[in-house]
Amino acid sequence: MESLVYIALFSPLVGSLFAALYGMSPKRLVTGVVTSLLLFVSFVASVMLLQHVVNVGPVRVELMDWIVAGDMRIPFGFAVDQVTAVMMTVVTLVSTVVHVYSNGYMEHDKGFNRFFSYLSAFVFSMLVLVMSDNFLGLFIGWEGVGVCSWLLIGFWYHKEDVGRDVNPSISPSWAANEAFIMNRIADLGMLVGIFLIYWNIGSLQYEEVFRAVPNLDHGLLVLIGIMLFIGAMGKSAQFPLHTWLADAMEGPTPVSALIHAATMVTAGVYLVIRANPLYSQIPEVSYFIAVLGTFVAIFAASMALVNRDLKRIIAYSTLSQLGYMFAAAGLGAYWVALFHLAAHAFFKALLFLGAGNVMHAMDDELDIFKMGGLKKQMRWTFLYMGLASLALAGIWPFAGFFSKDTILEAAFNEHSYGIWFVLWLTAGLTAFYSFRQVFLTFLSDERYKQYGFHPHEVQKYVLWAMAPLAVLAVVFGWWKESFMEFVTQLLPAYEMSEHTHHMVWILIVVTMAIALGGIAVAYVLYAKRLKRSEKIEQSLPYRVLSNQYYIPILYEKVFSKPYAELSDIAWKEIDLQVVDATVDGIAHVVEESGDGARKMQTGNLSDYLKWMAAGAILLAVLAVFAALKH
Amino acid sequence: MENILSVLIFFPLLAALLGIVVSKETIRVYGITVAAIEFLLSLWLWFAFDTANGGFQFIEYIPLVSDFGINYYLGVDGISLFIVVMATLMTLVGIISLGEVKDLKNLIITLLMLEVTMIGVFVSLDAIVFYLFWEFSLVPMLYIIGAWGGEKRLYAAVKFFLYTFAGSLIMLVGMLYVAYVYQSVAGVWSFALTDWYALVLPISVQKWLFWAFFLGFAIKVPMFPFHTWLPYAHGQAPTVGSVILAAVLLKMGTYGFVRFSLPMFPDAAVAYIVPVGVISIIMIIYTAMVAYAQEDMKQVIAYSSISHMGVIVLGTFAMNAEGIAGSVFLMLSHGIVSGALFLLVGVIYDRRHTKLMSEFGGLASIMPKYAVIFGIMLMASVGLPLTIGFVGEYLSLAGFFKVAPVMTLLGGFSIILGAVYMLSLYKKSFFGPVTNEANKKLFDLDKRELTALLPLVAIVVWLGVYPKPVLGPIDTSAKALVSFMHEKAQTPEAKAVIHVSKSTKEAR
Amino acid sequence: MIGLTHYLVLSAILFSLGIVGVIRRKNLLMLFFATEIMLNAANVAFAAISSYYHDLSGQMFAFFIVAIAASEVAVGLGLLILLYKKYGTLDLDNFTMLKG
Amino acid sequence: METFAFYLFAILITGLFAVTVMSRNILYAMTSLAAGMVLISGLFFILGADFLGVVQLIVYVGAVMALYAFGMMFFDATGVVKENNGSPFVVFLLGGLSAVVLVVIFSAPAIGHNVQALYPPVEGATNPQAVGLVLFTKYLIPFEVAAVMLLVAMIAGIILAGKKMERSLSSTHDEEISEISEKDKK
Repeated sequence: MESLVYIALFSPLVGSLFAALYGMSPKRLVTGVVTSLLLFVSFVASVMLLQHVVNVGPVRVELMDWIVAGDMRIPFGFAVDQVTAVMMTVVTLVSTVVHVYSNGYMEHDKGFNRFFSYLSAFVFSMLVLVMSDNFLGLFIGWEGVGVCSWLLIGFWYHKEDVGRDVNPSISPSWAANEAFIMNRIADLGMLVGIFLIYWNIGSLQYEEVFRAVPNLDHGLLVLIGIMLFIGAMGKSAQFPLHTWLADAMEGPTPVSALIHAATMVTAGVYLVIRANPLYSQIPEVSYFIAVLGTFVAIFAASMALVNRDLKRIIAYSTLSQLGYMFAAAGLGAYWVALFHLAAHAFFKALLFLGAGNVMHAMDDELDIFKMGGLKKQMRWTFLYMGLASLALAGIWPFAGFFSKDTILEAAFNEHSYGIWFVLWLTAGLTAFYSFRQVFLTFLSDERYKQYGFHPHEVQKYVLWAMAPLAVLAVVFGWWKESFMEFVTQLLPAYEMSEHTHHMVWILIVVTMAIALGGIAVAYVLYAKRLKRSEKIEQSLPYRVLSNQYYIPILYEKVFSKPYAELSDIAWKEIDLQVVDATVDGIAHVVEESGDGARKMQTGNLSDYLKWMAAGAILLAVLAVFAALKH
Repeated sequence: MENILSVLIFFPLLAALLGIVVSKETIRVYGITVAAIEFLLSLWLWFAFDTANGGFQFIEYIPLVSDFGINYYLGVDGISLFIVVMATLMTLVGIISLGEVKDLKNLIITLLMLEVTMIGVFVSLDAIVFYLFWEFSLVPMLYIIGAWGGEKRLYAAVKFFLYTFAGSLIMLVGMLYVAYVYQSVAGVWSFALTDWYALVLPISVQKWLFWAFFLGFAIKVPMFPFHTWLPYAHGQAPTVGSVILAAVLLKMGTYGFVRFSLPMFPDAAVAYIVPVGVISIIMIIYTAMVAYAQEDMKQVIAYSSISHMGVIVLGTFAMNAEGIAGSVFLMLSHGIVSGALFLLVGVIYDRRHTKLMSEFGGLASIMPKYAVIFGIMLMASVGLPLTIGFVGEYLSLAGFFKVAPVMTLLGGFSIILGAVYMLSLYKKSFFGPVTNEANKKLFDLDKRELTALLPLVAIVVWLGVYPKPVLGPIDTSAKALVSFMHEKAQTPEAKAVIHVSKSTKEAR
Repeated sequence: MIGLTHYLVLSAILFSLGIVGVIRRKNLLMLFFATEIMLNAANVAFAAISSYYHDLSGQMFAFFIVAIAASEVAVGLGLLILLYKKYGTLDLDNFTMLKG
Repeated sequence: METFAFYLFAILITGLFAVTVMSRNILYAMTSLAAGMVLISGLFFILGADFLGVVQLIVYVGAVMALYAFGMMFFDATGVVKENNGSPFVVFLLGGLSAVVLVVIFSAPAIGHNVQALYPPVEGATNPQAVGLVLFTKYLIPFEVAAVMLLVAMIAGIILAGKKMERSLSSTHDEEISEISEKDKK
């Protein structure tokens, strides 16, 4: 089994290094094929590990020591338990699909080889993140995915910076830096959490930490919980560190599908799930997580309502779904969070890849107002995106229904009716905006013609590659019971109360009603043709939403600009004018006094002799006083 | 090879003297050969080093002025060993990287002389010998900046010299006073560090001496607000000068903290954790901001050096093995990474004769190899896990967290602000479209540059993934140092702060 | 009764006279004269101390001072002659080559 | 008697030296200097330093003054010296101050009373004998050194003031000097 762990972990790395060998040469198909194959190998190994975990139990391996200093001993240790096995399977499956898909999508890109190198490196980092058996190992993966995400968002680094009104993300390289720096802010919190754990428990191994958690002081646990959650907030783009996710859509679409929907952004949720023994000790922090998640769910959904950018809509929906996951995890329904995480990975990746197909067909045009009626040309894509949107909207019997509904049930069960209500409302919004997008893209009038686009369906094998995701988006929810049984071997089981059991059918009906209602509204508004109303688009709520509540501009005004100005002041005013000037000033005083003293040097011996005599007298006087003292 | 340390010191000296008669055509080969042999010798030192022993090894002792206790007294422990290896490595890399430089012969001879003094500083265990090497190291650097530097080289060179010299004079006064106290206690003069370690100083004396030594070291580090010589020195120095300056010379300051301040004045060191920590934090955040404001690539890296040195100082004052081992490791990693970054800036300067970021943009499209190596070093500089930069930074901060959590949080801003200025540098120079015509015909790294840079890349990854061969001996010595400090500390507060590792306690 | 102090005071007065001469005069030859006065003042002090303490060291010093004075005059006069040949004057105000 | 002699000599010496310092005429200055030195030798005799007194007479009054006299022949020094004597205030302030301070120092009763003589005069010997005994035993090396110094000074005097005085060897270049010496050989 050990070798399987290593195969699963390292084959993406091998693929990445292989592709990196050709990183600077022109496109070679072999890099795409080899990395995809290696990813498939990793996927197979992950599935076998999953099976092993189901049948036998968790696997633990330790590769070697990494950092050993003082009492700190951090190994490269990997543990495959129920949660990890699920994560690994999801990650490798989506990655494999995305790799194959990218072979088609990136076909004409100059950086083909480079792309696969980055992509595989990302998968490796993600696997390290989920497989590590200690917090610092997780941090390796955590930062590793950050870097790969930086590389991939900025993949088209040669693009120029443009104004926010032209492109809200300014440029790929700008978005990449934004993502990296925002994540770093959160990582600092995470590091502090790790330090707290180390100095209070003496180890960073999950096992030892979670064993020690019940004996620790409550205030300390709260602090650790908050710090780790700050880390999770960055990676999972929770408010207020959420702006980077929408901007990250500057990366190639497969990247958005893999990193910014299915895997990396769920790392925060994974962390909370992984640290469930900690968070179940601190209900107040957990409740805060749930509330924040709920807030983000509706907050992001509201921004998606009016957006015209195909990918940004999906990005906001990702944000919103991440909010659902945090809500579930915060409410203590960890397995539900994990279930939603997996289900979301499948249908969201599918949605993104479908969006990629549309972009491909529309020459990278993203404005859904310029599309419409594409279903004729892109039948399969329409089918996929429709399926994915149904799953996203939570329509029975698709995957999203089961996971999202369980989250709502859990909220109801906890008597957090506020959370329930907001999540319920968000379900309606989700259904509305996802179908608004589908209808505007595939149905309604064929607006693309007036812009001169010639859409066409993508390659066959790409469509086939997407099929597994489509299947899973439909059927994954049916395995809810067995999934629950499996993961609750590790995670705390979440039992609904009697009362909820009675209510469950009512809840389902209510939820379905609002979801269907959302779809219906979208149909009425957009299915026939795009009707734009100047009045609505000029209204304040619309402008606030379409400008992302002005938060990016606010950040720029409050943080970036002042920081840059302050830095400039620090350099030009303080460093040069004060600190360095002081040093130079001291030197100047010495020089000036020397220059002043130079006047004594008249060159006339008489003057020198006078000075000498004066000096001698001075010394003699000093001698007199010295003698008087004794 | 009992006297390997003397060999390490005097071999480059002899080679430098011999270099005077070597012809101008063969001097490059000669320089590389000498530096390579020296590097191999230092590797030999590493392999012959007993990693389980935390004390001094390869001790050499020849009385020089026995009446005053001044001896030729050398030795290495885990803390100095790797700095010596890094000094020889960076000299080798520096000499390999030399391109078409005027007066190459003199430059190589000067570099070899510099190597002598650097190794001398790190292996001497006698305060006077240490001080001699410490001051001698200024002279070759003065020449390198003053003779091969940029436009304002004289200003920079003189500033560098006078500033650091002034600081070390105060340190000298401190040293003499310690020797005086030793004489009045023991009855004989001694400048041997091991004797000084055994000397228990009254706390009030410790406090004064701490600041005397601190000033000398702080200017060298350089700590805020004594840092302003560094940007000038880096800005004007030729590439190889910056490489050595950043990689090795700055480490003399932080090494001084570990070698002198901590074991000699444990109580004072504990008492001054807060002021030193505050200075370090100001240094981390403030210089990171200043780095962000720079227009010149080299200045960004120069200021980033200061910022990183702040983290090293934090780790040094962590008073536990994690922090001290981390700070020593960070000295190495910062040496290699900043050295490499200066080399990289030198590469582009050779081609364009400018270092202004506004002149570049889109270099990643034209010079992909260059961009990749720069990217790796950048990531190591911002402390990405699995690169060399992370291990030291993490351990330093983790160690300091034990003594001052809130200050560590502030010091941890280095990982955010570091990313801010480094990424902005990378974006300004490597990303975006190629706008400047002059950049369109730049050629990528050539063989010579790759030979200099690839070993550094290899080390960055190797020690990031598997730091044990280096971290192990450092850790052993750091543990020994901490337990020594714990024993020596007089006040109960100091004893409480100095955290002896469990493993050390068990071994006892 | 004349004591040591009397001689020393005389020596001090003579020495001060020499100082006055040294700093007042601008003619190099006069400067030489003034130095001779100062040397002689020192000699007086040495001789007096020697006599009052019954120690010949003082006379020895005085003796060597005389030797030095003689050499000084020999070399100094040579230099003065050279200087005079070159510049035609011995006035100090004309020599300001050391001006800083 | 001794008191009278001391005061007489003291007043005369001071007066004569004051003339030396103040006089505008070099000849007067030199004459009064020589006279003052003769009187100083008188002081030496009073103090019992016979040998020193004789040396003073021979060396100073004889040799040095003769040298100055010869030296003056080179200068146009017969007339009145024209000097710009600067501000007399500074001069007399410094001179006066130094006099006061020195007098204060020397008249202070700080001089030790039980000083052990390092080289007491040999009992029964005359002063020149005693001086000779000390000079050629304890001070032999300084004496020889002084002798060499005198020799050096003599040679230096000859070289400096000797032949080829029209050329300044110190301010010419090396090549010129070698040229000159080659010319001389021819």
